[in-house]
Amino acid sequence: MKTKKLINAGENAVDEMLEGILSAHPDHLYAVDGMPRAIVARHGPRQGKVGLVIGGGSGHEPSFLGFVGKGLADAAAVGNVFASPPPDPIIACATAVNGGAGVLFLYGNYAGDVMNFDMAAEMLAMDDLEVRTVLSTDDVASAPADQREKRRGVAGNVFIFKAAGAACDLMYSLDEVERVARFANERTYTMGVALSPCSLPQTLKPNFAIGESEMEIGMGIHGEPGVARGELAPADAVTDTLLDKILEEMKASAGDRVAVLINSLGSTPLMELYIMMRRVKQRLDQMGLVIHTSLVGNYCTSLEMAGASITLMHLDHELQRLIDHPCDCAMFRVG
Amino acid sequence: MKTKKLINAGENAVDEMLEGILSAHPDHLYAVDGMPRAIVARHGPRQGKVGLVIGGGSGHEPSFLGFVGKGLADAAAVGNVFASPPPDPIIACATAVNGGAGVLFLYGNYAGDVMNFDMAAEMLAMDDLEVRTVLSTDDVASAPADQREKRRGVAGNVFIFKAAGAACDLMYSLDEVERVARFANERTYTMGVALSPCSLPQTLKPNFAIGESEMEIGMGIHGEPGVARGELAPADAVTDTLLDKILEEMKASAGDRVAVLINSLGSTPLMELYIMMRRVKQRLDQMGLVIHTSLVGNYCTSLEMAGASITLMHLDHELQRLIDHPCDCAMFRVG
Amino acid sequence: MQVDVVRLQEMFGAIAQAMAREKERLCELDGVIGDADHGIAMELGFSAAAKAVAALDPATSDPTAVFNTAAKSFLSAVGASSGPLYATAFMRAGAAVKGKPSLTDGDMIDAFEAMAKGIQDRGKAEPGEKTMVDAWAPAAAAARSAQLEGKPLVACLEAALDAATKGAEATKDMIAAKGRSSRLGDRVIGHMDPGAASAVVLIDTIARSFDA
Amino acid sequence: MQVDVVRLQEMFGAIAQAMAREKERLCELDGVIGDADHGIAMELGFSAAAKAVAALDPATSDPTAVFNTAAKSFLSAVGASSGPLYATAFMRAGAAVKGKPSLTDGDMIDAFEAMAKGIQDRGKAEPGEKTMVDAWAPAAAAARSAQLEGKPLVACLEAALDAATKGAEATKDMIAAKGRSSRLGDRVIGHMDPGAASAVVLIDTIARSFDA
Ligand SMILES: Nc1ncnc2c1ncn2[C@@H]1O[C@H](COP(=O)(O)OP(=O)(O)O)[C@@H](O)[C@H]1O
Ligand SMILES: Nc1ncnc2c1ncn2[C@@H]1O[C@H](COP(=O)(O)OP(=O)(O)O)[C@@H](O)[C@H]1O
Ligand SMILES: [Mg+2]
Ligand SMILES: [Mg+2]
Ligand SMILES: [Mg+2]
Ligand SMILES: [Mg+2]
Repeated sequence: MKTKKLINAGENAVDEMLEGILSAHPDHLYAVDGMPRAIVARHGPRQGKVGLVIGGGSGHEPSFLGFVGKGLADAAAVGNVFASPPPDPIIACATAVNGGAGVLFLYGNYAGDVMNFDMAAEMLAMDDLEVRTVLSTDDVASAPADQREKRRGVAGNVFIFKAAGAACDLMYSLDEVERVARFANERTYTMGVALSPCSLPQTLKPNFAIGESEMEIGMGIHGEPGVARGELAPADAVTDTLLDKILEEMKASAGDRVAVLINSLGSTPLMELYIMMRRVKQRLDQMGLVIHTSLVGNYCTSLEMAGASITLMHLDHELQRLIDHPCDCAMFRVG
Repeated sequence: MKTKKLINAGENAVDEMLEGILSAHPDHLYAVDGMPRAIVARHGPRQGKVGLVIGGGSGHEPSFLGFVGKGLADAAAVGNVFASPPPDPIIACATAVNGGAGVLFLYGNYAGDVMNFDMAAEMLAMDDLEVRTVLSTDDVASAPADQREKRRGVAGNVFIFKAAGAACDLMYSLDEVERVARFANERTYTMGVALSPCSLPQTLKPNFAIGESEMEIGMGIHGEPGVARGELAPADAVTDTLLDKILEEMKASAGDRVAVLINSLGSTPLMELYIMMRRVKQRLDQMGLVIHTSLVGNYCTSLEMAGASITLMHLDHELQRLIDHPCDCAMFRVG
Repeated sequence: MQVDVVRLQEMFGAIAQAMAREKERLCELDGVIGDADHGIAMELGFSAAAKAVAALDPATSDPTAVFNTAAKSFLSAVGASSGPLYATAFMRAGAAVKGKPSLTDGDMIDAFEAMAKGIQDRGKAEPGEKTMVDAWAPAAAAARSAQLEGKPLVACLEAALDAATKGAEATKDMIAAKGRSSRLGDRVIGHMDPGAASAVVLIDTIARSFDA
Repeated sequence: MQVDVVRLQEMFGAIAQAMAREKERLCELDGVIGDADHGIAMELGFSAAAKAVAALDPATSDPTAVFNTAAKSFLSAVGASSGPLYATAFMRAGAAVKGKPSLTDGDMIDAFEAMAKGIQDRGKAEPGEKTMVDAWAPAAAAARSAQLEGKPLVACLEAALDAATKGAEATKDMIAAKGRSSRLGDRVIGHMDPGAASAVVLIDTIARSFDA
């Protein structure tokens, strides 16, 4: 049995999607000439500004190219489904957004992405373009707290990209943008739960198997197995499981402000996300934490996977300002 | 086998969702005191302005309450899943947004909604509140063209609500708002395709059965059977089937401008929607039609149903202005 | 027979139980030609109605109060199509027996007929359009003619049940003209209308509730 | 044996075919401990490499050009983890045999060893971390020691295949320390690393391609 999808040939899905995105959002995005996988913001990159390049595999839409635009990322390099982009489009992105103040590569911590972005950075260094790299590692389920650098980057990217993009837009120096990106990553915690798999367009087969009444706590956004598998629990219990782990690490005090993201992995509808949001609010209220802003919806998906993740960013004055800073992307706007 | 959902008790899903929505969007929305199913815009309703009340069953999020906000609808009455709200919250909405210039009820044409909104209007008339009603009937698959008044209202609501809400915000009279709403509805055409069912939170059972490789052309947003069932076709062919029917009725000429909406019924991911968008652009280009604006994503869903719909609104100068008019809702923004 | 407030309270309690039992089947019927929620609506509506009605003090309430309370609580709990239809039915029943402390057989048939009329007024459906009217209209007519023949209440209601059952059965052969299934053309042929099916359950339960 | 450009072109063609055959199995292996796409990446990469390499004119190209072309086209088509790993492998192979119009048995083993070294340099994985290195590192060592024993190319490659197969098998007992599966702890025990499995397919195909 093949998963039903509204696609043409599976191997063309990414390129056809990109054509559709450029058709829908010509005022926001364009592709570098001859490099259709390098998507650049029409407004945003400018002389003297640090260029912010994000990217990763496809299948996570609106991540990553939905967050390209004025006030956020300047360009995104687009890979095959769940596969890092190769160095070529990464290099094309960096070149297109270079305003003479250096470029920051900011992306999730996956072996493939690291190798490809590093190769790109090495080649750009030969052309005297200064590139720094910050990896997002917000998935608390993916390694113990003392090995934070081994963790995956997941939905928390939205806040981390947002903070770094705002810093770029405010004309921070490359040093400062790098500092902000690292700090934003340190203060961002995500954990997810998956209920059902997704299928790659090329295979149309579920990418993992899961029991009829099971859930997988801590599953990654490519279907990488999580920390525990168990019987599906009520939404409040699931929310508590995810929050407990996040709050344990976050160490916030009453009065502290947080940004909240309740993210669908794909097919989990808003109704369920908002039911989780309700519980998050109850729990944060109990602790005296203040919800400064909240995002609920599809931000970092895994095609049609069912499940959701919760992200908290622990704000300070600077992060709060950066999160509130206006941005105007094809699939995301603030201010 | 039960459909897996991140909910608590199924019968509490709607109320818990609403709590979550108010937790996430306190700056945009509030519920009328003692009437949690009557959701009102914090900004928007004001003296001298026609009040716009929308509504319908739950399970279509971000429809309808995601479109409540300054420049769009003033309030939404919220029903159970796939069930019209009763008169009480409708009356509460109308009362809350009454600015002395009358109220327009604007909602999709379903027997249940018509009866409940009509009962509400009758009761409001006793209190001398002038209420007009316009029904949206954009689903071209749901009745022949000569019986347009029998058609269902589906995703095209977004554009119809948008035009009427802008007219209200521009302080049009009740007569004029009604005229705009009717005209917007006449110029809006939607057709959808479904690939897999959804399950109500109270039953956790698929609401219809469909073959492993089948699709249903013209299916309604509550799983009402469509006009034809057939083997799943490639995205371009499906897009053509939907567009052919829409374009046949729309009778546009080269140079005309259209607003495009590619809507997911729930679990169909952005990748597939943008692949459809690509084909829409090719077809409209061939005809010399200009895409004035396009929306791609989850706008009018059926919980986690798989499938998509295409909407075209045939713009004239007035509709174009109204579609471009700024609005600021919890789940939708323009300008 | 004299039907008082307590008997009406029991009647609503029995209907609520019956709808809870039939919920799944009604949802399945609605799934074929509608949106799969009719059983949910009926269960929700009648459990709300039964609860509200049970809270009335029989010493200070009359049958009209029972029907009006049922109407309001059903409507508020449900909305949907069934909400306004049954709310109107109960309001009309209440109006038909206004001022009476308890109801004779004739009063009960008046109330029953008023319900059918209320459903038809609210939904503007004619018999033959594949709705609950196809059960209610013949049921009301059969109850009335049995009463005119001098039959006692239970026999009248049994005649109504018989007519409703046949009417519901007949919806299988109809093309729908009202409600969600009205856009399906001949794809609905062979399937019973869920609203007609639930009307049979309701009338059956009413009949039994006075059969003692 | 002298390996010329035409034989290398044939070798890449054979690898592409083998990966197309093994695509499903490699995706399934990756599905258990990774993201289910390793077969897609390998098929895509080697079909791009084979195509680009086949377009080279043997009259004007040398083995280094073949390896460099394979590296670039593989990388551009794939990205992912396999892209940089195999691109680096082929670039190192090209560098190892720079300036030679055709390759002796010893040159081939140099190239083979350079590939394994390239993979390890790029990925910074050590043997025992449940990656393709667990196939490549013992394979390269086995090929070199067979060559030092004076064995011909095919025998050296067969020794490599034997070592790669055992290495891949051994990944089943390992906890992963690199790549997507490195966060799974002991849940990966019992499952072969997909990159090690595809390395076996690749080395097998190389060995066969010179076995004639
Ligand atoms: N206009 C109408 N007149 C009478 N009955 C109607 C009408 N419209 C719908 N119905 C009845 O309502 C039933 C469906 O009720 P229900 O599923 O509870 O509501 P909804 O259609 O809102 O989901 C139909 O089977 C039909 O019998
Ligand atoms: N750092 C690394 N060093 C060596 N091999 C690695 C490394 N990271 C991953 N791999 C190999 O890559 C394989 C997965 O490749 P593939 O599925 O194509 O890429 P991705 O992980 O990007 O989906 C793993 O099975 C492993 O053998
Ligand atoms: Mg991958
Ligand atoms: Mg319904
Ligand atoms: Mg129904
Ligand atoms: Mg993989």
